[in-house]
Amino acid sequence: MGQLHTDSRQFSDTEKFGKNRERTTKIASVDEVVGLIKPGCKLGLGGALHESRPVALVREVVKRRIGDLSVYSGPVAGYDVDLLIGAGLVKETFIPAITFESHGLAPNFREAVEGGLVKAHILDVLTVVGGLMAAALGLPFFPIAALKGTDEVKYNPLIKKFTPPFGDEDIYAVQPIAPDVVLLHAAESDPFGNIRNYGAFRSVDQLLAKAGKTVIVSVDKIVSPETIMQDPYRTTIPCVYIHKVVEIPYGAHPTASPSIYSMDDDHIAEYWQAAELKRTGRNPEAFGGYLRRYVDEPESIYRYLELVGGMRKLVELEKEERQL
Amino acid sequence: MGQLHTDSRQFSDTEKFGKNRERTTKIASVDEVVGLIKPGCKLGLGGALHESRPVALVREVVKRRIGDLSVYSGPVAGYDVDLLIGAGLVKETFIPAITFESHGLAPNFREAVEGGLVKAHILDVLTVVGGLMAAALGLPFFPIAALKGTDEVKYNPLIKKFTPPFGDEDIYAVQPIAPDVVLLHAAESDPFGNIRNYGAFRSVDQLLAKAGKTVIVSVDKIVSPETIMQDPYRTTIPCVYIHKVVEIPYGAHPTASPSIYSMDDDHIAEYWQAAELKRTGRNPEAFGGYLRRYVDEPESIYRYLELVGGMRKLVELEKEERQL
Amino acid sequence: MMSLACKPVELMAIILARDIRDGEKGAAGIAAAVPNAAMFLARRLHAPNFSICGELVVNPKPKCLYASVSDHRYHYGAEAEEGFLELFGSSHKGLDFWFHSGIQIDKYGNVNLHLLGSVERPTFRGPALANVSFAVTSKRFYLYPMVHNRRVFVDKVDFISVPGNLQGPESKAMAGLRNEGPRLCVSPLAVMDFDPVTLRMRLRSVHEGHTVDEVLANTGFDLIVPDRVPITEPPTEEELRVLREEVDPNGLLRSY
Amino acid sequence: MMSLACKPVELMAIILARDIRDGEKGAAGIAAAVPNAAMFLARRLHAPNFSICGELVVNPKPKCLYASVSDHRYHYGAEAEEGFLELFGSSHKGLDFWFHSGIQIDKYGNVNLHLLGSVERPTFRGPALANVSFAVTSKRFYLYPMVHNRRVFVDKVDFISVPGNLQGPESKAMAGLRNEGPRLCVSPLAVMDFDPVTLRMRLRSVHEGHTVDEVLANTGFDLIVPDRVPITEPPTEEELRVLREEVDPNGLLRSY
Repeated sequence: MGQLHTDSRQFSDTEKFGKNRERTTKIASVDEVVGLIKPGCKLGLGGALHESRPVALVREVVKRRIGDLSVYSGPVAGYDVDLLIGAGLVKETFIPAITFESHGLAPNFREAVEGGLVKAHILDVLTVVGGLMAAALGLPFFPIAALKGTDEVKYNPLIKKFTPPFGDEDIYAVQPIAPDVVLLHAAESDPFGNIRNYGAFRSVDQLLAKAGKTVIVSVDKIVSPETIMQDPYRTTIPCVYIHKVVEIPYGAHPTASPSIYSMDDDHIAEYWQAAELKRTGRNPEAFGGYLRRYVDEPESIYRYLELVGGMRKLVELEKEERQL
Repeated sequence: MGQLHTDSRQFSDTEKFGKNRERTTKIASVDEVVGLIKPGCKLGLGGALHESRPVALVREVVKRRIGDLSVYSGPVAGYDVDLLIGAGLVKETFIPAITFESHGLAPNFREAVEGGLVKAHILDVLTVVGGLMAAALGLPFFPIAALKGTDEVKYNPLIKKFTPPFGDEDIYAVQPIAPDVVLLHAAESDPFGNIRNYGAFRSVDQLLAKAGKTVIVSVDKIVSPETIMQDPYRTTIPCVYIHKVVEIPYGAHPTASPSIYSMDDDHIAEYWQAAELKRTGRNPEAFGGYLRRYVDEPESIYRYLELVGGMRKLVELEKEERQL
Repeated sequence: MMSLACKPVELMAIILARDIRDGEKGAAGIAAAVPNAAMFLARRLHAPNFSICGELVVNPKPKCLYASVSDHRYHYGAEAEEGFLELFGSSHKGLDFWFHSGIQIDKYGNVNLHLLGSVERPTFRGPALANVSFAVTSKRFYLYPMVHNRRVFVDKVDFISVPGNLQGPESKAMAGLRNEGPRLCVSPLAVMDFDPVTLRMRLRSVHEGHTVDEVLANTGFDLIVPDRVPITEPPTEEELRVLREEVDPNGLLRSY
Repeated sequence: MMSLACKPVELMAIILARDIRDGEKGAAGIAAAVPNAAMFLARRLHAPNFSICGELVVNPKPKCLYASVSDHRYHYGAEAEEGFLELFGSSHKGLDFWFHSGIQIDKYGNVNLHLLGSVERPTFRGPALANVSFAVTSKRFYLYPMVHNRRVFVDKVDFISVPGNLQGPESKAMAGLRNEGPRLCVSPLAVMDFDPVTLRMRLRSVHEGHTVDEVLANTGFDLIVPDRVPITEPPTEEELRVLREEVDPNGLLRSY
């Protein structure tokens, strides 16, 4: 016991610290942050469905074929998870629902699960929220008392029934969900990682940021520290939870970045068509073509943005968002 | 089982509902809301220390001598709880810390606890937050894993040690804290109870509103529904958790209503002097005099506001707040 | 007659709206154009104090009909936005009602949105759903299958995503399901409710232009049929007018 | 010489500031002028990446010194505001360090802020404190008693509000306290640390103008005194200048 503490007491009142009076920023390059994502890791994706998804970072993961991933996410996902699965990079998903809503079911997800290539764990939103809460709060588990009668509980790998210390009915406990790397997309950050995000699903980003071991955020725009300090109540994730920030304009495309641009339904439809053509065998090459065109070949975000419609398209999506 | 359900199935597709097309407001009078507070009830007070406290409502409780109260609160309290205790209305407190900070210790609290008249339960902020969380979320308990080595755990009446379903160390569980009546003070509300409050402690108001059985909010100002709808992200407590709203200008005085007026340190000092003079026996009448002058005699909030310094004082407190 | 021009999904929304009472709380999730229409219609017709809440947004007032809470145009005019922790709490405490569609619905009102075949190797993997609790913790819920055929209306679902009455009163009680559970199943052909003793699905009324035989032919289980089955009360002029002019001016439902 | 004019509480803040390292996270609660001065001083002198966080506000930049996080002028220039749930999480995960004063502090660095006498009927009821966890979950904590006398420095506290080293290495391990615990106790007379083997309080240096005998006379337990006890290194000109001109321009500390 005494020994253990000896080292940390090796200090001197007059010890000189580096006279490094400038605060260091958390701004990083795409290469730098994607280097933090290792094959086989637990990857947590922010946003939900087609809103606030870190798609540009996901494209970089696909481009580098970082595989064998266990994927966590906001409780409903679509495009980006289907893309990762289509590229063969996913081992298992811990996502309650995966869908393209009005476009249809998720083609690569369906094909991979029905073909036994991906294990789609069965769980619900309370499991995700509770598991993230446990990790975010530093608790060994989180209680869930609202799961009754559903077959989900027979298969959910993260929960366990137990007798609670108060109350007269057995309930469930979910173990902590702590992704190795969390990728988020937000509208704005200052250079130190004080994040502002918007939209219906930002609360899941707040949970993921606190639950994840390494948290990387792509933002449409880096703003000044003064901008953040002017209204600290608008900061949705304080800098202390964030490891790296990457500025990627339109980094959520084709999903929405609430307050800046709406989701690009046309592009999502184009993707869905390609993936569905492959799934049904009507055009086995269609999805590979999509991957090459939009993920592998573009050498920069700007080239990608040109391919999806350039300024004309982006202005249109921004306009749509402003008219909300 | 079948029987049980019969009644609720007695409906008709064509049943006519009251053609009451106007939404009903939650605006109530002081008399109406204080009538909801019964002697012996569990009373939860919003805000913390000398910020955002529902003091005008507390004065009405004192005026009516509604006693035998079990008092819960944001995790640190001072003036208003000491006032309730001084008037002999409190049976027990479930508040981690009670202090007047720079003014000194809480005179009536000290006297009553040292004299064995009030049971001051020993508990900490995690117990309060966890207990409110359990009640707010509808859980039978909330886990706490950060209580170690403190004597608090030997006396805290709300917690119990248990072996968690995940993790390898025993931790604590706190039972739900669900006050019968919660009193909050906020800056603004619309007529339907969509609340906007500000300041460092607003998150405890959000918890109390979800944990309490009946939730009453005094606000400095009722605003239009349109004001609220213009920025739903600024609503801190949605109407669905709120039972009654009372407009009481300067209803938090002498504590602060962040964004509108600062705390009135002079008045708090006047109170503290009166209570301390009584406690030390130097002037046994001093506190009774305070009670008569500021609580019992004023027939309206406006008379009270005159007594504490009128417009001149209030403008000064508003000025102080604006200069933050 | 207006009702003749009424699309089945419009009628479904109107029937559901009629059962919502003033002062209640309810919500629907994603892919929910029919429930959304029902809720906004009820609020305009007879339930101004009905609150949409529990699912991230409180009392939105969208300018037209959207299918999903995940479309943030749906959030227009909201009074508050909430987070997933509030959703967690609401899911535990329950609302007055909730809605579910399904890839399979069985004779006890159990809902399958997950898969066909086995869990280990499904022959079909559905979108699943995030919230399996709201229907259980809320006082009641409504079923609104978008098609009425034997692939949807099955004797027993392959997977219970959301429990209805499970296998009847005993199993329901055993599972701790103490609320009403499914109250109505409103399909494009008919309105069903549940027999109070057996908790099995029962025909209640058939929509204008359809027959009991047609319903039975398209239902894959023994539907309870009372001696007298009325025609579903057609939409009133006001119901249809408010639905089309105020709730769904862009005709989302008519496009189904 | 500047140090002669230096008030004891100013010196305490400077000593504490010196031990804060760049990149760390820490905070203090209410009634904490000295720790606040220490943290803001460290940030200006050598630790620009030190973050104040965990206690409702992130990196405030107040224009002058305030005693408490509960004074919202303290929040000026903050980068974010947090809620009690975040405080709950931070309390579990811990910071790098935390601070405590106390109505009693004992030879193992245990802190009493609750009461004197018995819990059932205290002879003195203190203000208590809300957070008894931060010191335990954080890597280390600092003690900063505002007076140094035998009423504060007692052999054994009447009530352990916040555990220091409990009754030594064995009891500390038994209680699951795996962090360093109290590192320094900085009083108006001296700097104490804790013997690494016995975990008992040990004199480390005596402030200019005071003596070892004075310290012992005012300490109600057997303080470990090494053979050589240096004078506490006095404030540098820069430390005192930054403290007075930038951190505490209104002279809050000088008023103590």
